[in-house]
Amino acid sequence: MAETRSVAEPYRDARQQRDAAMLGMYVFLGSEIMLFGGLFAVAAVMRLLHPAEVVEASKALHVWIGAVNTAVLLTSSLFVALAVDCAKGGRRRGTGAWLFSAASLGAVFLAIKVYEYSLEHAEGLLPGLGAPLKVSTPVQRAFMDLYLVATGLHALHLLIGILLLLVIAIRAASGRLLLPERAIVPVTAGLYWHLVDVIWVFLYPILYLAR
Amino acid sequence: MTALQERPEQADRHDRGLSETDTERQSYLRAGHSLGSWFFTRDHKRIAILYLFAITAFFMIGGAAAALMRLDLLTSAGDLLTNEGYNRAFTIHGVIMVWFFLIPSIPNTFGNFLVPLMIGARDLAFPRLNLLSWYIFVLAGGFTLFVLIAGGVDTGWTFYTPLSSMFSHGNVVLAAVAVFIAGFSSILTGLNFIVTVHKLRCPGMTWDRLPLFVWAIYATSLILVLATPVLSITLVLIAAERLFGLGIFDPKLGGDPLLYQHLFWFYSHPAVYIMVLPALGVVSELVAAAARKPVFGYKFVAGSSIAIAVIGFFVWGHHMFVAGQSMYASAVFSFLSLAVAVPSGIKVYNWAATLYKGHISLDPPFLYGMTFIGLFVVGGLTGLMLAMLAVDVHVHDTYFVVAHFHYIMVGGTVSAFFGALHYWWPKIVGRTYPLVWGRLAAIFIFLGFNLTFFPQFLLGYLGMPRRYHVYAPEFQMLHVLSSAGASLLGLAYLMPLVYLTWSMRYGAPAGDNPWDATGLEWTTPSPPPKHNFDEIPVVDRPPYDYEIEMEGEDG
Amino acid sequence: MSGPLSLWPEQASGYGGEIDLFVIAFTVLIAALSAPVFVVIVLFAAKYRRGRPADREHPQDRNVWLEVSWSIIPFFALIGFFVWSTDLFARLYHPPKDALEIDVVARQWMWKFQHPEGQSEINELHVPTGEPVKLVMASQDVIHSLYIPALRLKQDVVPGRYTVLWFNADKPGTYRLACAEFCGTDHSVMGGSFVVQTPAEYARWLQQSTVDRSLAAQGGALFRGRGCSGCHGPASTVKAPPLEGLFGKPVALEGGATIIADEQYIRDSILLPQKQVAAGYPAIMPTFENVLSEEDVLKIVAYIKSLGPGDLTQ
Amino acid sequence: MQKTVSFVFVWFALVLLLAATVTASFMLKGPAGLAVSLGIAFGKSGLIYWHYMHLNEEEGLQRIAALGAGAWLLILFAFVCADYLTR
Repeated sequence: MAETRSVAEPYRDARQQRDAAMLGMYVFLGSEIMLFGGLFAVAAVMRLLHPAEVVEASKALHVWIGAVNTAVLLTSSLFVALAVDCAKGGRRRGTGAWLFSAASLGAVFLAIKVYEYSLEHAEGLLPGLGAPLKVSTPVQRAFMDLYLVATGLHALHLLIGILLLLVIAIRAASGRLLLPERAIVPVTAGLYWHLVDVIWVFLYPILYLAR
Repeated sequence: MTALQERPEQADRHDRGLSETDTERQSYLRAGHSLGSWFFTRDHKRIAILYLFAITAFFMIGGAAAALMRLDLLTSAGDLLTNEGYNRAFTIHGVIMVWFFLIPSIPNTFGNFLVPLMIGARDLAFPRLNLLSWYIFVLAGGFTLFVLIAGGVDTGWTFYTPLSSMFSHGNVVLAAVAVFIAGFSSILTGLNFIVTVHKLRCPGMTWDRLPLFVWAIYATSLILVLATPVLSITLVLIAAERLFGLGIFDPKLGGDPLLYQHLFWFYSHPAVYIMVLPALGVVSELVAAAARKPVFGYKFVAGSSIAIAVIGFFVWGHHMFVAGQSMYASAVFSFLSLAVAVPSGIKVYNWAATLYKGHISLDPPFLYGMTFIGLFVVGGLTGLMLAMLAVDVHVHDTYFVVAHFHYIMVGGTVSAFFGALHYWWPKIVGRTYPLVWGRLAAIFIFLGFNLTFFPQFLLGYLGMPRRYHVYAPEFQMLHVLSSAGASLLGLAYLMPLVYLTWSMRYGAPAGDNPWDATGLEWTTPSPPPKHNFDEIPVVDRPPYDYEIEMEGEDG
Repeated sequence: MSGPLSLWPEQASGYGGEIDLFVIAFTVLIAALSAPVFVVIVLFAAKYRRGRPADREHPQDRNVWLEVSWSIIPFFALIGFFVWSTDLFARLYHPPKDALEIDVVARQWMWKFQHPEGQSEINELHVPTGEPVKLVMASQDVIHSLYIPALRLKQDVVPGRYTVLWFNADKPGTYRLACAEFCGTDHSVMGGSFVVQTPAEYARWLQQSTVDRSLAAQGGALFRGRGCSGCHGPASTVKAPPLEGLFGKPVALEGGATIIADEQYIRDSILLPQKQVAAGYPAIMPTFENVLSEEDVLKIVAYIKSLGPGDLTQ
Repeated sequence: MQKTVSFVFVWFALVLLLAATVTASFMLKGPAGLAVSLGIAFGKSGLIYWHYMHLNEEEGLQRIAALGAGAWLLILFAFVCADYLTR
């Protein structure tokens, strides 16, 4: 992203370059969908094999914390969308400010998530940390394993997204990122952010709302 | 007659190897001599060379592991290695050959080198991503070598749970990390090719003028992007189980080991097509160039690549017929596996038809192409036999399966890799190699291969399970035969290494188009300049547009 | 088992013969499909070699009908074989009701076989000719696979569930059995012999083998010793489902579903008791996961299978 | 400005759908509950894809690339579930 020229080596014109970047990002996000898809398949099989126990296990999660976190992420997506709109219009300060707000909301999400983990840890629900577990059945244990892997992987993606947005926010605000010529940079980063949001939109009902 | 067969002038002969041609001076090979100019290059051709070095090294390591196994299998008591040692040998053989040789072999070397040249582009869509992909690959390879040094891993390349997650004593986590990282390289490479083929074709290069090799690489890339992430997440789950005890497949927690197999084969069956589709693309090029004719039924051959890529995603369950999957699922997977035979069959029959009324040259690329076709047909048809449920119950997990997939992977993909190497070598280095040696190597590979792997079909049907190094004495003769073949095969694989290296310095300059072939890559100088084309070409002709020659014209 | 070289495996069942027939027929088919390719390639390569005069007028570069026909015709031939093989395969999933049942427990790195009369053997399986034999298989650790080449049969043995293999051996002799699924260090020596005997010899072998009690009786001892009878017994005050005559009957589950009480159901009820809770009973049964081995569970299953209506109330 | 307004409307719809899915989880159980919660999740991601992820402005190729993987996952789901449901 150090490019300041608007057309780089293999491309003939800016339009071609922009299309390639968009297509590349969509394809990359497709691979991310497949990555989480494996986890969703695990969740589906778990529910098929042990429907009643999965529902019981899901009831032990904090529905309302999850709901608040969903709202936080949805709002951050709105901010990113607004930032991208600013970037396309060449409004540097607006771009930086919205991106920064979105990244902050991402951090809020992570903070809430950590708080939620600590609650679950105290309740003896969170495996993998050596503390004695108070899960009632083996399947609940397996469900919590899946919960930890899925939300952990999502949190990792979000963390990457936060760093990405912060870097772009600073570069945009300081003018090192030429706008609107290089608006493609916030646009593609925004696509990534929205996808992380979409994944949470599915994780939330599958993990928290199994009834 | 092709330029290759024209011997250079006598004066040239004394001189060659010492003098550098003008073309060479302006080529990508001479565009910078420092190490940095190679290791920080963004030129797709140089990255292809970097890959070529890396995978050659891995091919040799994987081959050494195979040699060790074949040596051990000479006696039925397995005198050379311990049980554990043998398990580690075949695991490292599998892991290295699958992820560090076969999957990147043709796409990352020839795909990288040729796709931009063939579609009239100056580079891939994301040159930096391309270089990053190589570094990720090398990092993953480093991890693998570290696993090797640290004592190896003993689960087989399939990492089946709960053996890998709860019982193995090997470095499963490290190996999983290595493959996980290699997966990123695969995904980024696939993504790069997809975008390049969509967005960087030169004017006039419509989809129905695309070389069949590019079609094949495109289909491969779709699989790379769609299948690899599923493997990645599956490996994450295994590592999580070993590191933190997060037992998602643990039967004691109500998990199902078969779920692991479903996820693993959802990747690994399409991965077979990652390995073989580029080879099919190469052979289409070789056959057309050797026959000097358009490939018979271009549209069918191009479409069959896509069909194989798509249908390849619907058949993974045929690895699980005796694993305890539902009988109905098995029947459906068996049927769909037969469906893959249709596009594969189309290709083979169409290649045969391409030769009809051609002007066939028996140069090394063609011989490798024929080696491919012969061995691929045997591998494919025995694959159909394996898709038959009742037969699979008997031969599943035996040497029959081992023989079958080596006919496809080694007989097929590796032969095509060597075919590609012999066909495009003059383009890559700008020099020609001795054709006689090329032909000899091809013949030795064909013979050595069959001697190695045909006896394994018999072994398998006799009931010799795979991954055994202590076996019943009645299998010994066939094993000795197989090991003898493997020695021949190993030597045959070393031959090209010698004469191709020799040719880089002493070979005659190749000229732009030594095979007199069509395709944009042959319109550039050999070796091509850094930016491929001074002016982006414009295509106004169908692919493989060989002019009709009159008989005896070149006699 | 003879000499250092053999080219065709021994055959110990009629089913094995049918597989061989199928394989030979299929080999003929693939020869028919591939021979033209090989012949044509060699022929063309010779006839149309570059520089050789030949008739090269009007070369075609496409012919849709030809291409469609060589895609479709082999496919139809294959469908015939598919039906044939799937029919053979489906038989494996329908063991006869009156089959002799032998329990199999696999672990790293041995096979244990338990006959219904209580005889057990390691890495050796004796069966009679002329009688269908059904193996109910469990794994104590990783995935194994019981492979008997002379029967042309194998089946993976998966931890956490029972898999079944059945056959009807008809030729007395000693054959190999092996583990076909890679299972760790000593995988390649996890094998043994499969001994097919005439019914008379088999009966004699059963008698010679030392045994104190039948499998079901051993299961009954466990049933009492591990405290199962405390709740499931007639004198119990705890409300637990009765087990007499349970096997093979439909069970109504909490949540409305119904399940047939087969071996797998009984196993799951012992090891994963919350998975399927019988309707009308509190879900209070503890898991016996760490108390009972797969062998023990199979014995208890045999015991519960042996319980007729009213057996426990006596 | 036009866009800003539509973005905020989409956000409002997303939050409403979130409220709907939480409410539904208290009222519906079993397959019906699952169907509704997944349906709402698809609705929400549809809104995000269409408006926030620019699919309303992109050409067919990009739309296929963006949604293709989701469709591809159905293969995995269909066949894996088919196995478990017919065992």
